[in-house]
Amino acid sequence: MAGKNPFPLSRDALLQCYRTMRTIREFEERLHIDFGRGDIPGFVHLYAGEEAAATGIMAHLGDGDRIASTHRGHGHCISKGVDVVQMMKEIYGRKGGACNGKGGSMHIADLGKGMMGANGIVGAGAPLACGAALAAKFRGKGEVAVSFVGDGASNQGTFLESLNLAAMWNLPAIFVVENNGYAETTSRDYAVAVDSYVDRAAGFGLPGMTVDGTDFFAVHEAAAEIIKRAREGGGPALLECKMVRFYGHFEGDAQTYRGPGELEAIRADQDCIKKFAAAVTRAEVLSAAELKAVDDEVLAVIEDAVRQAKAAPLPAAADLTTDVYVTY
Amino acid sequence: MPAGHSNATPCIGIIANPVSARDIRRIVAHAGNLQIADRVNIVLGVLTAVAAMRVRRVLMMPDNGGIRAMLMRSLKREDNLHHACPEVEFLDMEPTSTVDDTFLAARMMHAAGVKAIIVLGGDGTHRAVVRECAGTPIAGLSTGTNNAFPEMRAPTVTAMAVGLYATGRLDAQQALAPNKLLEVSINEGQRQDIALVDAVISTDRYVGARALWKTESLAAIYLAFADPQAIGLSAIGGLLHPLGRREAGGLAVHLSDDPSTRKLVLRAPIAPGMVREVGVAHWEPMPAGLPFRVALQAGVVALDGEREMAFSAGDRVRITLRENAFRTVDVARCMQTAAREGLFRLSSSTPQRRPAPWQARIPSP
Amino acid sequence: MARKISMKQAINEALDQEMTRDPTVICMGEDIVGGAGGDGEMDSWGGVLGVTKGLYAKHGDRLMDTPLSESAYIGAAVGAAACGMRPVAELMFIDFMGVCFDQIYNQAAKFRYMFGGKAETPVVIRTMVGAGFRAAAQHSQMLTPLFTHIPGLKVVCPSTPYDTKGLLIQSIRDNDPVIFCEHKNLYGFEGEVPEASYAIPFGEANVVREGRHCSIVTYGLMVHRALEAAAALAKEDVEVEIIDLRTLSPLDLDTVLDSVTKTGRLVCVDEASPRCSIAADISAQVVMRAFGALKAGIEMVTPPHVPVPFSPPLEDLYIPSGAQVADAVRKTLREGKL
Amino acid sequence: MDESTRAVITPIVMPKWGLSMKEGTVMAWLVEEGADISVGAPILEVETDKIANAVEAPDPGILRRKVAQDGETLPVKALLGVMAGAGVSDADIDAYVAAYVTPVESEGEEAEAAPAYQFAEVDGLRIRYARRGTATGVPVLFLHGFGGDLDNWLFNLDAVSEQAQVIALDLPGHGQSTVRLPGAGIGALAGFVARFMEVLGIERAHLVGHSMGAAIAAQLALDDPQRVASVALIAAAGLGPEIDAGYTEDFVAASSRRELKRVLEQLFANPELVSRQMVDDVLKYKRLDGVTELLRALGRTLFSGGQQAEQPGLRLGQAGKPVLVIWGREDRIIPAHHAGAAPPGATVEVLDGAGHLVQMERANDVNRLLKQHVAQIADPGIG
Repeated sequence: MAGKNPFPLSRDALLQCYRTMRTIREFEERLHIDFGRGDIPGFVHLYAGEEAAATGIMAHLGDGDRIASTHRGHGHCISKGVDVVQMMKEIYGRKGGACNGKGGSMHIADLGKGMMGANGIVGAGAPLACGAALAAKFRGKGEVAVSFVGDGASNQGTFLESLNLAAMWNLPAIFVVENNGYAETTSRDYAVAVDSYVDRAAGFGLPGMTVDGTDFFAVHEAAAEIIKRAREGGGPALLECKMVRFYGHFEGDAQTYRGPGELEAIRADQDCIKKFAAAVTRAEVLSAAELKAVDDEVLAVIEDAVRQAKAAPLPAAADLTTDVYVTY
Repeated sequence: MPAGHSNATPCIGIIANPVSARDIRRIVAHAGNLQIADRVNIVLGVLTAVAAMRVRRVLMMPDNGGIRAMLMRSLKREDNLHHACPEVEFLDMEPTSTVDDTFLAARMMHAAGVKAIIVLGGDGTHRAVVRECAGTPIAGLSTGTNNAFPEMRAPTVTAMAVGLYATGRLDAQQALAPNKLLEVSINEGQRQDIALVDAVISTDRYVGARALWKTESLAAIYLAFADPQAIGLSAIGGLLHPLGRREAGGLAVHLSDDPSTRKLVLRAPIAPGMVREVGVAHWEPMPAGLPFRVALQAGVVALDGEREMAFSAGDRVRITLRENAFRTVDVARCMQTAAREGLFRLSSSTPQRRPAPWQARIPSP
Repeated sequence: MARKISMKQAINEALDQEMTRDPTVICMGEDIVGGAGGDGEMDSWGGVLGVTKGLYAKHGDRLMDTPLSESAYIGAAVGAAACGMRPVAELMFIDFMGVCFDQIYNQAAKFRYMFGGKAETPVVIRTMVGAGFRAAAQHSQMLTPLFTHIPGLKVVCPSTPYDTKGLLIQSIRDNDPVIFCEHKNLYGFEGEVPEASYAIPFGEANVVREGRHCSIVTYGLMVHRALEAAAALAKEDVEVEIIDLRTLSPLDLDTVLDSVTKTGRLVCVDEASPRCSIAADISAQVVMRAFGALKAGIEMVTPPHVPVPFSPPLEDLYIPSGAQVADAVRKTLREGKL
Repeated sequence: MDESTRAVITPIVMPKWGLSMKEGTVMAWLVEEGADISVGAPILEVETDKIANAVEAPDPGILRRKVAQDGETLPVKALLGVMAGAGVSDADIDAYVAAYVTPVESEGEEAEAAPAYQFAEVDGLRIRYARRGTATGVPVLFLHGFGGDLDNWLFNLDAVSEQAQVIALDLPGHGQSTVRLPGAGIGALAGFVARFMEVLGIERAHLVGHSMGAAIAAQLALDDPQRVASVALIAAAGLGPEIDAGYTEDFVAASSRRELKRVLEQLFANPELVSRQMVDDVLKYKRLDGVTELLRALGRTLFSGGQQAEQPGLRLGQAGKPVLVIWGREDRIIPAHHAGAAPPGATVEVLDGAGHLVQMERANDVNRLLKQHVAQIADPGIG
């Protein structure tokens, strides 16, 4: 079968990427339901629909490569290797969560995995990624840092200043604009004077490109070249992923700002996982049965994560005042 | 389809691809970036020019790439400033930010009976329009990475030529020129597509980021024409055996890295800022209408620079050159004729009135 | 005794010794090299007041000029700190925090807590504070209370070259984010400083002067105003005890309480605006924890609640003087029960 | 002629204890006006930022006037009181007091005065030392104890320098000398002191050692007898097994002023003598990079588990040198009964009301003993 495989990934790699995308999707779909039930406190911003971007990019990164994520960070966490049980516990505000329940959905981090944290401040991750890239440059091991921002964040000074700093210091930093068309509820057509993120990069002399973020293989190949370039000292670049958001800005968002039939259409025609499945089965690299097996496996994993999260203890009163300083 | 339009008010279409010149060749080569603001300026220039030629209505493809949003803001300003501008109407379609937008727009414009379609894009965009516009004449403005098909020319001039034809001051005979294309068919038309400049066979076997730049993966190149001044894979043919877009027949070039089979090594600009050496086994003319069988077992067919049709063992891939396949506005000839016939001269007795400003009607989101 | 150097030299020496000791220590800031990329001398400035002069020659690219882009480079320092470096970022004037505060108080300060104790962010932000430089409202503020208010930050504001070197070295070695406030009017102030490296632990106030009649609690430049007051009061047989907090977070409340318990009187001197200031905080803490020891009402000496004015006579009025401090002490003695 | 009738007025002025002393505070008068005072009797208590001590009568006479009041802080050489014979009239005393002007220490004087400290390069270590006095003959070399420095001799150097030239050094890893040891153990330190003497061109010296410094002195006398004229052991290590390990360990561990103050208080019979300045000075030293680790290592080698690893003092008899042993009866670090182990023929003085830092707490007595000790030794080295 290997000879038949037209893709630049092995069967196992493809299967793993599918597993990752499905895990993200299932994780988010499940949160959508449980949030509706009132099981989950606070805000959750779901990544469903955007899986191909995170997965296609993270496929090229190791633990030594850092990413700075956004408020919509679950997909980045999962594809960067953060444990889903710890994530679920965190979102449920439990002890043993990725942040022992002190961060929640918007602040999940795992520095050991190179995940510098989801971020509640839109655009704040870009300078942090510059710092990670600077550290990588000093370490000299060819590590890179990736900053994810949404189309909304691209209006923040932090993002634009970071493009300049990264260009000036020739940092191994990659800026990924996840363009899902909405800054919270406001259409980018309204919010962005020039709705092109590649143009913003060009303004700082950074090369930028646009890919169909719902096409895993397009993202994967583009990311491969951009990351390779950064590792070898080619400097920063920008990757705009045009993508779709299956849910609202956050859970509880009625999405009345969407056009009629918009959601149905994107779920039908622009579901990155469906596209991936179609491609790999058409090429007869993976069988529908193999994919189904992954689906079932993922279902079980998420079910188990939820069960463990609900069973996990809540933080104790004593935890309120710990972890503020290393020493004080 | 827009209501209340008739041939009395000559209408043209504009399809401006917001993501042309945005592909991976920015990363792997030194391809430039045409900013959205510049694309919008081109469109504004075109609108002003066609207005001057008395074109009153323009249909535009909507997009989520920034052109529509910025153009609408700009048109409001134009209106505030009382600049002459045709009525601009965006097609009633929901953009998907994929090539499907161009396909659909081309179909809708044909249905709406536009006289011609002005295309902003590279070879790939033009291909997409030609594939779906069912013979509606097109005029190309090169805003892509590879622009072998659209000729380099000031957009205003192109727009004036289109205006002359659209308003009937030049007829089809005077204004239009026939073009060749390549027809690609897999398994006797099971899957079919076209290329305006080049159909390239690559061993890559998957679409990925679409653009093609790895010469080691090239197997064969089929060309409708081969311009030695072009950039892109067609340059390989252009520098090997030039063939004009108005000349008969096409060209097939078979490539090989294997020293034993290759006849020569050619140096060619296969992408902006990327000059590569490719081994050439042999090349042959492509008589019109004669299907050429693709030898490669499995791979992908790249149409005008973009990987489109993956095929594998058992698939039968045929490529055929077609002449007089579609028509383009021959800008050079239009302007010469119009000048010779004094179409641009205004009689001193009747000073031209400034046309009243038209409101750009903006579809509510 | 040890040689005397200025506070400016003490900072330079601390940076130099730590950069030599630890390769992960890097410095970045606007013009800290000065002249980078120009045709002239590479190390022409060494910071707007020459504090980092000479370090580029020794440490090269580990000393980085930045664009005038605080959000980006302060954030980059924070990010690098979270990834194993020990960056010392210079925020030229503390007044500029307005354009990069998010990276300090929402990112650096919160990582450890938000990430459940799994992050360390050993970043130092060196910044100039204080009035008296004729620099007007946007280059003269003492914003220490704003940072002290934020859990997760440590705030240092030394008053002598000896403390400056030891506390800066501690700041660099410390594993928490530190805001290191340098009073621009003390840069030239000289004092004895050992040549060897040494670290002064945080959270230990310095009893600058012992006395039995009244405690003056202060920090930074105001320590010297308090000393002026002490000299004047000594002539009146009033012996004040002066406590230099040195670090505002962590705060050495024990030393303050011990002193107040001994003297029964307290004057808090703060160059920051009066409302929600360090002085106000200390006063509240003492009232809560040592009310019984107080023989008189607490006095606060601060500037008026106004921005820092430019015109010299106005600015001189703005900054608390030794005379004001002495008067405040006399007031506690006059009004208090003896 | 009768002393009391001689019209001599003797001013009692604020003493200068150590070069850094600029002023002192009168704590308490120890005698009343009219009291007849003999030479060397303590008259009043003065406190400096370093320590409190008694001002002694320079001449015999009657205390005629207390000029300085309790609690008053006055500059060095300020008039504290007046002594005179009975024959001197109150009017004369008044006139004298009125006319008295405190001489200010001019910059010139300071410049002329020998530099407070010098540095010498010994075996690659930068060693701080102080040298005082111009007397010829065999000099006196002072060796401080564990964690100490040459300022431990603050009240002794100037006094003893009237008798002989004095030299005090910061041992390696102590004070302002390089933070590195020449080797573990007393032997290595003794060898280093010998090298130090070589570098300074000191052929022979009277060694005065405090605590660990005393052990070093004894060791050097055994290893290199011809360098050593005599040995004075103060609160000596090396004369017995016991030592308060709690002290040495707490001293190393203490990082805050609070902790360290409690530790230093153990060095004195009267803990109030531990001033803020003393604590700060020790803290400044202890905070230098490497000091804590060095002291911990040295402490483990010499005093681990409350046992002195080496006791060279017990063999000092073999060296056949004149030996003076001084102890504070209330020494809480090394018990005073170790004085009993002094070699035969040694002069032994155990002073009341003093702890481990007896040379500070009873400076005047220790100085007197040291001067006698040095004086009585007819040194074959000369003439």
